[in-house]
Amino acid sequence: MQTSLENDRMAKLKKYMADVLEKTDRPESYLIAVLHRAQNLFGYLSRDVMDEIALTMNIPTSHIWGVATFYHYFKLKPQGKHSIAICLGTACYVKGAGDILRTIKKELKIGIGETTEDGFFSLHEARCLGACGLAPVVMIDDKIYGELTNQKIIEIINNYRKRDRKSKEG
Amino acid sequence: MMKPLDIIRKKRAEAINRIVGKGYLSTKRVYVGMATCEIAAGSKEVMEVFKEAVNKGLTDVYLSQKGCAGRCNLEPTVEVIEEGKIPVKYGKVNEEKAREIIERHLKGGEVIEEWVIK
Amino acid sequence: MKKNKSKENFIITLCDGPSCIHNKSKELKRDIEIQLEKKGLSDNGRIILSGCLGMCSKGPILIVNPGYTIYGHVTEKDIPEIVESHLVKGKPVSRLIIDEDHLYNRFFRVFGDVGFFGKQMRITLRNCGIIDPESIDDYISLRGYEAIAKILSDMKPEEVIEEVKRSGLRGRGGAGFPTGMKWEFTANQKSDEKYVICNADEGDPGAFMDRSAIEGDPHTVIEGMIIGGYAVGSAKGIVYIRAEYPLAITRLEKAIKDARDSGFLGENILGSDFSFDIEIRLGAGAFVCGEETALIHSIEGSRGMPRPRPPYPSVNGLFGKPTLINNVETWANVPVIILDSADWFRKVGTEKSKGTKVFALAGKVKNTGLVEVPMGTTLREIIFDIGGGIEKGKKFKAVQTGGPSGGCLPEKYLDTPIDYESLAKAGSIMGSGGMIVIDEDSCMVNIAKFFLEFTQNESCGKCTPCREGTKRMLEILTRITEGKGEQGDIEKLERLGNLIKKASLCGLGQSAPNPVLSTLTNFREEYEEHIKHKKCRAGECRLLLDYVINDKCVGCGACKRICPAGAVSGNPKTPHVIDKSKCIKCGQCYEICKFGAVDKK
Amino acid sequence: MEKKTITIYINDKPYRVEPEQTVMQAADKLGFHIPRLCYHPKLSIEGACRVCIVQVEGLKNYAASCSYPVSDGMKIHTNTQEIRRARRDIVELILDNHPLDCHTCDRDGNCELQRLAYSMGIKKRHFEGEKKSYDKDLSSPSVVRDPDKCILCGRCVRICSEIQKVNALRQAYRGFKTVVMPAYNMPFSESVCTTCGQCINVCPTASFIEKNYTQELFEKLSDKSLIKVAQVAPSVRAAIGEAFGIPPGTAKEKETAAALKRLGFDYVFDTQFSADLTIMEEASEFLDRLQGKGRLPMITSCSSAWMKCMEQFYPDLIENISTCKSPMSMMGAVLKTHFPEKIKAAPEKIFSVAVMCCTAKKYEAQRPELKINGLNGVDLVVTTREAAWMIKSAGIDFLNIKGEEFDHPLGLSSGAGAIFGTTGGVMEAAIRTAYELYTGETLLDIEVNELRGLKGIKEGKIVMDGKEIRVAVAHGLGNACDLLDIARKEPGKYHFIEVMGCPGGCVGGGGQPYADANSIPLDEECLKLRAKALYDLDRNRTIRRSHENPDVQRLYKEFLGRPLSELSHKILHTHYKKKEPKGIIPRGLVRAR
Repeated sequence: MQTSLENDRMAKLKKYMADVLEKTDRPESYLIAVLHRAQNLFGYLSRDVMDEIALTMNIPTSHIWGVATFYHYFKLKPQGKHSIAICLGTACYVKGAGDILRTIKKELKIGIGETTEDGFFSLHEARCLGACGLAPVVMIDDKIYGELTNQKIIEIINNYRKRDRKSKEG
Repeated sequence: MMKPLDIIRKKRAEAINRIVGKGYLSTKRVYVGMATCEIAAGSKEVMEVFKEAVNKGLTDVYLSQKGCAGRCNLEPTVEVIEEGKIPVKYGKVNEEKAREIIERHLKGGEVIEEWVIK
Repeated sequence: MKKNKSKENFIITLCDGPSCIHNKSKELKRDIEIQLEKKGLSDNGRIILSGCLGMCSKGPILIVNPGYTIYGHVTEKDIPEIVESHLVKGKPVSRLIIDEDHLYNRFFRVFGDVGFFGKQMRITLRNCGIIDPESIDDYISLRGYEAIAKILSDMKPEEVIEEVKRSGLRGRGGAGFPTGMKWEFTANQKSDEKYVICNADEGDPGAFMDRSAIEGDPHTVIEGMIIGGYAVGSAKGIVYIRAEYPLAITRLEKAIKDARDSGFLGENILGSDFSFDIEIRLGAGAFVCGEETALIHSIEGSRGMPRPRPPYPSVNGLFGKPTLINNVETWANVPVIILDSADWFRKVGTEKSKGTKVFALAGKVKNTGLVEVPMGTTLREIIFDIGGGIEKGKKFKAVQTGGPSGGCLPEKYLDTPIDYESLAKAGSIMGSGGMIVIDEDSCMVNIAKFFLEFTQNESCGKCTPCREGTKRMLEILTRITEGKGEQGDIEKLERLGNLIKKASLCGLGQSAPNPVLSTLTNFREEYEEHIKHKKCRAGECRLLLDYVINDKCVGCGACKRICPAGAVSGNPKTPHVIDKSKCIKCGQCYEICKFGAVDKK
Repeated sequence: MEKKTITIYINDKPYRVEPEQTVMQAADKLGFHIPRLCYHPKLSIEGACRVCIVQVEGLKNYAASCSYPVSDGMKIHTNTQEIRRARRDIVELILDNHPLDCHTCDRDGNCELQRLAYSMGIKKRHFEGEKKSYDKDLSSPSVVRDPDKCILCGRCVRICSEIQKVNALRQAYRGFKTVVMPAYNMPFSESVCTTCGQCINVCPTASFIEKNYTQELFEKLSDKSLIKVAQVAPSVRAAIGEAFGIPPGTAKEKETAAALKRLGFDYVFDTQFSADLTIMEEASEFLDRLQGKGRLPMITSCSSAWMKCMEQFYPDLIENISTCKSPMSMMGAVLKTHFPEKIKAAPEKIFSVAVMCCTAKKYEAQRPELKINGLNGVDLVVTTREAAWMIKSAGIDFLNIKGEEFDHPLGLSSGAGAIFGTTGGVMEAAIRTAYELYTGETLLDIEVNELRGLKGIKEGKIVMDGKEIRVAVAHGLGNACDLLDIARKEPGKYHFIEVMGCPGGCVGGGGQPYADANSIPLDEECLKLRAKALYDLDRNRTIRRSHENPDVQRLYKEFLGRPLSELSHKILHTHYKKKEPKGIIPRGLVRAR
């Protein structure tokens, strides 16, 4: 099942690239768009995926690798089930995001860019989530939690854990 | 041939007609802030409350979304505009407050002063 | 404030523009108050002093709401008549009414009575919070796309450029290069292909006005770009936007599609022979891509590393073709300039900086949010009048403008009028418009370190001064905040800072030392305290704190058990002591104590 | 018409210069050498190191002279105290993130960074801090990558993508964590790297360096049980003198032979001999193909980097490659077959060493398909640089040594063998022989000028018995790929194609001596002088055609029979296979970036 899912994703990626090649005579300029699409489909950029892009788009792999490692948005490792992005924009920082980050790190026992052992959370830093009025904030998956305190963030994390446990049991 | 300026005038007239067709001329116009920041603060849920009310028969109200006006720490914001009256701006609206705004302001015509941004 | 719960029946707005030549609003206000008192109306409404309303030639201006009746050239003699006729009898004074329909004042109609908004002037954000951003009809109904129609009907490209030049508009993204000149350079290039780019890679931590502008009013940006395309002879526009802004991207996509369907984009726009279309390209999390040449490399599908200029993008840009790049806010000004005229636009602002500027006001200020004010407004007006002052009654310490490229200004600069030159003179920059208010609880060394950490992390790594130099500066700053600062560190910071500023390849590097250099200038004593006395007056630098047990200690032993360094001693039920020499300042005793018996000093 | 000039001021004195050039170019011509690091005239402008900054009046910041254009009335300052200090600090910043191991470093004494630090007068270190720390990549048989020594000038990335168009290297990650690496940071040996070694040539430090076999060789040379045999490539003699301070362009043929004998080799043979042998086989093969036995155009196979490039990027053209082994491997084959027979020794006792201008030869020597009866034809390859170091290290006075002849029976070579080392040389040599083999007449006008020089792609025609033969020559892998793209599109355009993987041919090989303090790597003048040294050797030989080499003739008589004989095919020819390392792309639209 896993492989058929992978195949399906790869087929979608190939279709996307075919469309790009169809519409432009500068396909290399769509590399970042293709990488976005790939990450969207697979959750991260694996070597196999990048090899496939290199072959289809006719772009040197070293170049793709250089681009994928340059931009922080691209993930090169499989990600946890939930992504926690802590905003370290200025407003959040001034309002104590540093403390919140320390708490999260301690609670999850991981650093920025890492995934917990159980594969449940990945931790990232964000520059500014544009919710400065609610500072300090974190974004878990696509939901923003604001006006955080050390206690509140632990509660939020625990809620995710609980929900997951319930869904497993139920 | 029509000049671009003539075309745009025609297009504007058409646009206004369409807006009016959607009920713009209702007595009360309600705008719910729906930008990233507003949504982060919970405006989606607030919008749902208003939508539900409209679906359930709240009449003479034109409901629309809007971008962020920039009042970050008071989001989500909701505006109620009536012709001939001073526009009312509610701040920090949540689902509960939204229901009350519907009952007291939209239906009852009362401006809930303590929630108004001044 | 709300002594009387009676219903508010009217609001009177008096134009109190910061640079207003009339400057009579305060006297007029007093006159009105007297008249209202006489008629017993004092409790039935409010009088508001607004920011510049942009009708300076007809001032002083007085607006009565509901109804948004605008009175011009108002003198104290007119006040009794206005109060009597308009407020008491409900009959506006027609001889004083002026007819002004500017694009921006619709925002004011809705929000003008709110202190926060009333002091502002909304040109670029004129529709944000007013219209449904996903409805092109909403935009069209407010004279949207009329500027396109106007230039296609009546103006030659060089006339458009002339108008933009005359408006005095300058780039809102950073250095403030005159926009019209940039347009002219691009227009003068002969090429089969040209590009127009909107830089929406807003990466400044703590700035979100581009996001707001696109989310709230995407068509304005599109219209601005079409005008730019017409002026420089380009048929292709690209919006380069952060991938972190999904909603803005969705709205922009919809807006582009709607504009295309309505004939504002695509072949033969509005029946003319001008064709133009726009495509969206996503960034991928690199602050440096805000730099023009890095942005171009990114669109080309490469690592976003800048290249030396000249050649400038106007000559050799995207795919080697002449390219015009402006940021979101700059583009949003363009339709207004075309419709309301350059002559009107140049009346707003100061001599060298025209129009308004949007700031993202955040930090330790009561009212956080987006602020658009005429150039020339002072920092004090923004922070205290609009922002409502400092939270929790704390003391103002500094304001940081320009994000990681800007500087920290202390109290003595609060009356600095905001324009490119004045801010630069004070040691900061306008930048893209981040404005962070800092109070006494923040350590300036730490703030400088925060920004440098950011630029260090975002440095592309291409040029030596930025890649290596910022790393060394950060190491020195870290040392200082950890109590390991040495004599000579300040001089090293200055030496490196000045080197990086003058020798780096791109704007990111050239401005990276600004937060450090400006705090060194304005808050040098804090650095010295950290280095010489190992003290942080804000109490933010953990390792410089002393943990001391006070007399609230009941001897429960919790701190003793948790201390990883074995620094706490004491017998049960008697007050404990912390051995300073063993303390590693982890703060765990402070966190675990239930009795508030551990002090941080 | 007189050229338009403008006035610029350098250090307050006016000069008339041509417009449309950079400050650095103008200054160079006026005798101001502005310090520089990432700049290379053959590569695109990077503007990264900021060492070449100058002050320009009216500019707020310093200008990088490598990219800043001159304009009329410009006032430039190249040597104020302020700019000196700024440059000093920049170079110090580079040093602060660089190992402090100069005295044990491979490039001690010929490192550009070291020279720069000296000329900047850096005596104190103000900003020391964290240094990068990465593993060395030792996986490749040819090139060692040491990221710790990298100063991120990007020259390697640019030569690999712009000149060689292999794109094996890129900057990855960013900021302080930027590292130059192959895709996925995979081992070099698994990447598309063709082992050409041009990254080594342009690297200002020791971040790229050849895999060093000198200690192993010293070990073997002292092993009395082995018969140590060396062969010397043509371009080694054209350049080895530079490593001893002799100006470029001075051939040191006999001196090299003598020095290698002093090092302890029992026999010192000449790769030029086997070059003659190669011509015999290759010219015959070409004539066969011309008569319909095999695909045209035929493409030469002497360049090891080119072979790997071809297998990776042009697998569809593999059949067009000559089956001839390279001269080095032909020599190796003879050394493990005929030669031990002749001296009555066991083949496994022969320790075969090749002194080459090339790093890719180290890779070639390990190719399994080149084995002879289970033995490597060449056991060990050292570059010109390694050989020069060994000579110095062994205390051999190269400057005053008396030259000696190469040893018999594999030491005599024709002038055609000598010019094998420079672009166009193989083709020229092949023409000299093929003409005579085909027409039965001796070609008199043997210097083919249109195939000489440094033009990227050169074309020529010869008429043999009324038949027009169209040939083409490319040097540098990038030009080679461009040429093959043409050949792929127009299959009938050429009959015979010569490719050398390095700029200028083998004289510009990845194993040649580093540029001296007053020069730059791959300087065109230097490449031309090295080529001239080989052309001079050719001109001074009485035998200038490969088939006239009496020792080659004898080898056929005693051992091989005739060109393309069964035995020749067995030991002197080989076959190539499609290769697909990670990071491969079919050649097409995109190559350089």
